[in-house]
Amino acid sequence: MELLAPEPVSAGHIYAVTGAILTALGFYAFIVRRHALRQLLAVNVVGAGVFLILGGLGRGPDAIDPMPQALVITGIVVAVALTAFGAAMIVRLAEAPRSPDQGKAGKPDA
Amino acid sequence: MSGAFDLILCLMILGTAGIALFVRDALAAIAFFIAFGNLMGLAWLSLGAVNVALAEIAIGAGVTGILLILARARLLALGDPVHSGDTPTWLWLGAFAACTSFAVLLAATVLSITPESGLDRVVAPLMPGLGIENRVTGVLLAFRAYDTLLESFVLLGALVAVWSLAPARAWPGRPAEPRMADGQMHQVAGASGRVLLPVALVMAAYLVWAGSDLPGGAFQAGTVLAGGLMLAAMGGAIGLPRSDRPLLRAALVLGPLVFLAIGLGGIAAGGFLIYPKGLAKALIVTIEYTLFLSIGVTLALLVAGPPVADSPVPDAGGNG
Amino acid sequence: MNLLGLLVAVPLGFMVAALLLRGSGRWLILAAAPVMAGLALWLALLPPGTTLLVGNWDLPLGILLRADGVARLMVLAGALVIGAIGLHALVDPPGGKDGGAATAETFWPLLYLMWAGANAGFLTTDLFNLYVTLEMVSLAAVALAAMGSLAAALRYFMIAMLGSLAYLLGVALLVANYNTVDVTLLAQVARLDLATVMALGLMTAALLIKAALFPMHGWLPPAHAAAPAPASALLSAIAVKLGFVILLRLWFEAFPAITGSAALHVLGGLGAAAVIYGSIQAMRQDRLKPLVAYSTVAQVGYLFLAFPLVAGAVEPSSAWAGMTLHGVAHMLAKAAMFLAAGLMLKAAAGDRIADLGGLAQAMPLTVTAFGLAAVSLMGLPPSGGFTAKFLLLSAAIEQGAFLYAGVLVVGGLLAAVYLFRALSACFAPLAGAGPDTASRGPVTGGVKAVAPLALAGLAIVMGFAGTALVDVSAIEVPWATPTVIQPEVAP
Amino acid sequence: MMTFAPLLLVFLPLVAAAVSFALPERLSSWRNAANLGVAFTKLLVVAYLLNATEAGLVFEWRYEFLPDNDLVLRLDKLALLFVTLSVFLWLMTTIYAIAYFDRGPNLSRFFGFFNLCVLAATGVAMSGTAITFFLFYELLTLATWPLVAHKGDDKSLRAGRIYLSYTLAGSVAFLAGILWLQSLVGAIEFAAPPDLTGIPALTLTLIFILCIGGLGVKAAIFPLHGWLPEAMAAPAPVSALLHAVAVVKAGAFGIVRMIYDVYGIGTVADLGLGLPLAALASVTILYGSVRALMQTDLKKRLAYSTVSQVSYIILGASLIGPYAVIGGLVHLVHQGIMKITLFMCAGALANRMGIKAIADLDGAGRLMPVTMAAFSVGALGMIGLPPVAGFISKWYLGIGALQSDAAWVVAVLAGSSLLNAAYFLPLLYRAWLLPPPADRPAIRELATTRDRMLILPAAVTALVSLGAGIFASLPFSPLAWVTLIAEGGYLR
Amino acid sequence: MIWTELLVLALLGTGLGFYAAGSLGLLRFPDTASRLHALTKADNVGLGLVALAAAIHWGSGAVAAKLALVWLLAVIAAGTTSQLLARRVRKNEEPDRR
Repeated sequence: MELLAPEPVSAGHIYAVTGAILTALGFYAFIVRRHALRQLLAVNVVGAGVFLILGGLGRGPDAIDPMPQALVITGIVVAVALTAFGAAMIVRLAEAPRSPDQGKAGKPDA
Repeated sequence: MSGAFDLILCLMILGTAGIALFVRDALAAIAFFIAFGNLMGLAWLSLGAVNVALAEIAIGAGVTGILLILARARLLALGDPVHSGDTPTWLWLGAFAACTSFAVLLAATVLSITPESGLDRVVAPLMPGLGIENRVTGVLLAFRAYDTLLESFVLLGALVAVWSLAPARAWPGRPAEPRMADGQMHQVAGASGRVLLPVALVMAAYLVWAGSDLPGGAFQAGTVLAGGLMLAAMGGAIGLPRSDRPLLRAALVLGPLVFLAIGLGGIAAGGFLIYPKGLAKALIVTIEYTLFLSIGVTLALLVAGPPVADSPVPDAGGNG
Repeated sequence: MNLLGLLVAVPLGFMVAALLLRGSGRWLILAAAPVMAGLALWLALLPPGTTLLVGNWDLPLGILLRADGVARLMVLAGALVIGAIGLHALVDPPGGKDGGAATAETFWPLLYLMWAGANAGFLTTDLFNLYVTLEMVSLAAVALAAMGSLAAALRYFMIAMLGSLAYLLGVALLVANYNTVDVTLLAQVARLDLATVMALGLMTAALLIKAALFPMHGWLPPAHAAAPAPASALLSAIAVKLGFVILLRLWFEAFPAITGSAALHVLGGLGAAAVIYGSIQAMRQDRLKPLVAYSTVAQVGYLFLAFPLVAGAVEPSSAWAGMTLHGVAHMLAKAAMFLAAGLMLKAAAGDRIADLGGLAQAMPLTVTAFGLAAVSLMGLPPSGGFTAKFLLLSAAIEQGAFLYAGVLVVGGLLAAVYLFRALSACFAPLAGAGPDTASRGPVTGGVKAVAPLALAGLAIVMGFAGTALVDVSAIEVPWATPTVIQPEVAP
Repeated sequence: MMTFAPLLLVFLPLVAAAVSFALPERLSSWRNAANLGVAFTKLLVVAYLLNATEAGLVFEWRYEFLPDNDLVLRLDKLALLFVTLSVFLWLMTTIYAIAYFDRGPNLSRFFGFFNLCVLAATGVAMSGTAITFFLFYELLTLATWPLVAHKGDDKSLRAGRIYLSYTLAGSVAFLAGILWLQSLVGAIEFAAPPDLTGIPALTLTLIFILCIGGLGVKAAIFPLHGWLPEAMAAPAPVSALLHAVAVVKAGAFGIVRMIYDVYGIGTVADLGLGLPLAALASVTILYGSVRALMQTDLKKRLAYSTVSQVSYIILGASLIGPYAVIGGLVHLVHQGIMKITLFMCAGALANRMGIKAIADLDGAGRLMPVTMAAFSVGALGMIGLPPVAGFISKWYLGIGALQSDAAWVVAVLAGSSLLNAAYFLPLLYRAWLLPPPADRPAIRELATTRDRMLILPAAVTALVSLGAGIFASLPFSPLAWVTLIAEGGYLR
Repeated sequence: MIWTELLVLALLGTGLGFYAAGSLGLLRFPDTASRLHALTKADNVGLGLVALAAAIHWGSGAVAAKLALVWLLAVIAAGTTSQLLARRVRKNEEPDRR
């Protein structure tokens, strides 16, 4: 693995800044891309950016902090769990818009 | 040179992310998102976080990617073309300005912090007491096992949440079969699924075992298992279970339950989630193995989605 | 040895049991409600200063659970509220109209998940652990909201997820900056720098979304209004409170030196605006559940209106107690009100306020529950809401904050306007003598009214237990127990 | 008994309320028995307390419901005056209400809230701290609302809405005033008036205005009286007990407490607040009378008469002289007894003969002589004719005014009495001297038990108001008791 | 030592060459079938060569075995997916031909 992990001068900063940009990029896409599935994707990019900041800033001169790594793994799992739920909701919504309030507010009761 | 490598990698990450976020076609977006996830994995490797790299590639890119692809396919089948509606120009501009300033501010903030592995010093001396080498596993399953315990329940809860979306008639039922419609394709996929499932199982078991000392762990392994299960299901090598099968329920809760039980057992040893002296490694490995099984099954079912009403399966030979 | 962990572990155990028992898992609440109430009561009576280092791992790394006043009160109120909602859901199952069996079954694991998450969140001092608990609660909350309106739930989901990530970003900055995310440790090392300000800003914004403070409240009314009654009750009683409690930890414990008075007044001003805006929106609703949902927007405002008052006090103050008690009183009263509203709407001809006619005769107990809950929400005595508002108003007047005092007063009046509107509609005769309304017989002694009545009754009884509650709320108030966190002073 | 006597007085109506709520309509006789039993028990308790208090005992119950804010129920002589009044009238009204409603709908609810109102009124009377007072004062508001809206028709619901908007706004002002004062001097105990020295006069004046304004809503001081005539949409027993006694008196009683037990007459005099209040009360007296004169509906006329009469109490309190105080306080009792007589009679007339408008009163005296006799006693008392109790109040007020060098008040009293006569005497004239319209069926006034129960309370209160005037000099008469109170502390 | 290094370098170079050819084919070939043809064959060989290079570089039996497993899995995955893709393509094109 040493092959790919050279001595970085401040590799941590490079990745952390990348993470920062990713986060902002994701937020931006979230705002302008209105389809729910694309928003879900955008949220995942934001998540990746946040994780990268966490990892990048935990990268010391000789080692990477295990604590942020653990936090990121936890974060990734939480993110995938929520993404799965979100995707399922999006599909279900397309199948059958289940919303009693719309039915009753708009027209007289069906 | 290494700096250049990092820089190029970061640019590629940003590039793929940009395409994934802004390209019109949804499928292309998802494809680039998966590429983005794999590059993120490389970034984690480059940072020296092999555990995270595994998790990112397996979960962040793999499972999330499949989730998005499946969701898109189902949306298309339902007549939703997955086009983003037009957003007004002022929104684009306003959001652009806001997000640019946010990016600058955040980058400045990030640069104001010196990267350091501050807690490594704290973790290192505690590791011998656990009897395992992988510090990340140490943090996940000992020092912050509480987080991980709760997280395993989040995963389980997500599946419950997905199930809660099942239509009235579909409960308790099976998720929609991700099976190939074409009979021959079915065979091809099934063949590979049959081959890959045991391989995946072995690999996953190895990942858990290695996770004590080398990179790996329950979550990464669980993903591999989930991948094997999904492939097998796509090929029809295994059927998707009804959501109320007792065995399935048992498999789902096994890991979290064992984790919880060991945590509560710790009360006898002095407090919640305390591992008795000398038993730490054994308990951690127990937790990891059970957790990996449950995570694998949970992830596979998360991807499969909520149960659907039993309708005639779109049959390959139906329109001969 | 102490058993703080049980408050989280036991509901998780019940969640597992509910999943294993499948359809019959609903009966578990019969055991869960008393067990959790007992545990919560035990927590409330613990000697001050009770903490638990999970797994005995020391602080910068480990996670500290702490039974301070806020945690005690919130856990206790949560246990009573969730237990009552659960028992209520036995007689008024959430799967009613078209959710069907899936809803009826999955409601239970989600309830326990939210219970565990809320308890874990109230007890922990670790900001990352709080992230996980926040996700537990949000996940359950969105799923519960989806039982009503999927569209509203999806909106809630997206905004909540973005909020979570903003919070996590804040945590990331803090962990990099201080190498710790424990609130008690941060309190010692906090310094004013870019990272801290940025982190605090991000986390605050995220938590304001979760707590649905105006103008970040947009997701709340549709989601809360559409969900089935037990789900709405859980959402408004529990889900919005966790964000608020985390903000308390951040603003008053970790970074009291950094949150300047201007920032506090921004929060206070938003709170005041929320009170007014939420009330006016509630007044404008034609339908009952949106009215109740907007009332939550208004009531959340009071919690934040208290921020500058708390900071303006020099010692454990009536403002602190008022704020905490307001949270508790709102939990009880709003849960009761949603449960009662659910029953009323099932009996009424339609979901409009005008359709409620005749209910005071048909279901007097339920309408009484609604009325008692309304009394507490309006801040009329004797009730928990009154006690809280009394304390807040005293603090505001003592500090000469007449603007906030005015909002407190006007907010109560506005609440009276919209709540009495709904209540007096129940006293009106049957709207139209249609065949469906005529068939509605009196449902006087329904067991269904027990849970809302009990919760509303608790909200009223709270008004008589003020002293005890104020004492509990003052346990380990950040500035009351400096010895816990400050280094020893040389003699 | 020493500490629990006040609690018992609160607890008893609570029992009656709980029983009333719990029993279904078909067990109405059980409910009636319970209500009457509790009301009678309470009267016995009060009789005991009167004796004990006269002997110098002070009953007090204390509970710290918030830090530094005690819930205090204290039975001093002033409290007992109000308690006795409300307990006695409660018994009368309960009898009356049972007969009045007979078997109407939703009576469980009605009697439940009715008892809660009495609980609140008793609590208001016994409150030993400002916060306790506020607590019961608000409870009174809340418990009255379902009674006002009882019928559930548009008019009642509207009346309920108006009632709430006035009273809730008032209590908020009152609460703000109390809290402001508390933030300056700490918890306010009536038994130990706070030390107000050193507080700027402007602040004190503002607080006074807030508190009196808040209390004035319930006391129906002009221009805060608008809810009272509207609330006449409520059933007659509600109008009788609540509008004659509980609600308006709670406001007036609160004003007395503010002047004498919070600010103290010295401070009120120093701040120069007595005179404006007296002037306002006088305006209300005259305004109410004029408006009463303009009404064609019997209950509305009585309502405006209440507006006018309650301000006598405030007038007496604000004049700050021994006789004026006695006049004001004794009017608290006298007006209650007389006005309840009038309302019960009006209700009986409406109930038996459908008489609501004044024009329909022709010949009512021939058909319902007992009712009209009681009505006449009440009306004459209101005008202030001896020997009915009303005379005593006005007499003392007049003397008090002269004592306080406020001779103009005598003119107000005289003018008001003339107006009272102008709006009451025509009623008596119509009832007694004009023949009934030909189409009115003849009824036998006391035919059934229910009919007798309907008339009995009014007859009793009419006799009591006569007695209170004739035997004013005997011990335990309202006047004697009020004199005791005045001597005990208000005549410094 | 130098010989092994050289060997590794040569294998890597050839492997990359195959990759390049495969990618070029993917971009340039006209239809799906030929693209698949280029991609699967060239990439599988390319991956095999690179894996071999890596195995020689580390010179450990365990590593070599793992790399062989990786290569095998990649070949199975590529084979399966290209099969599936090709069938899907043919199925989609069938109606046109008839």
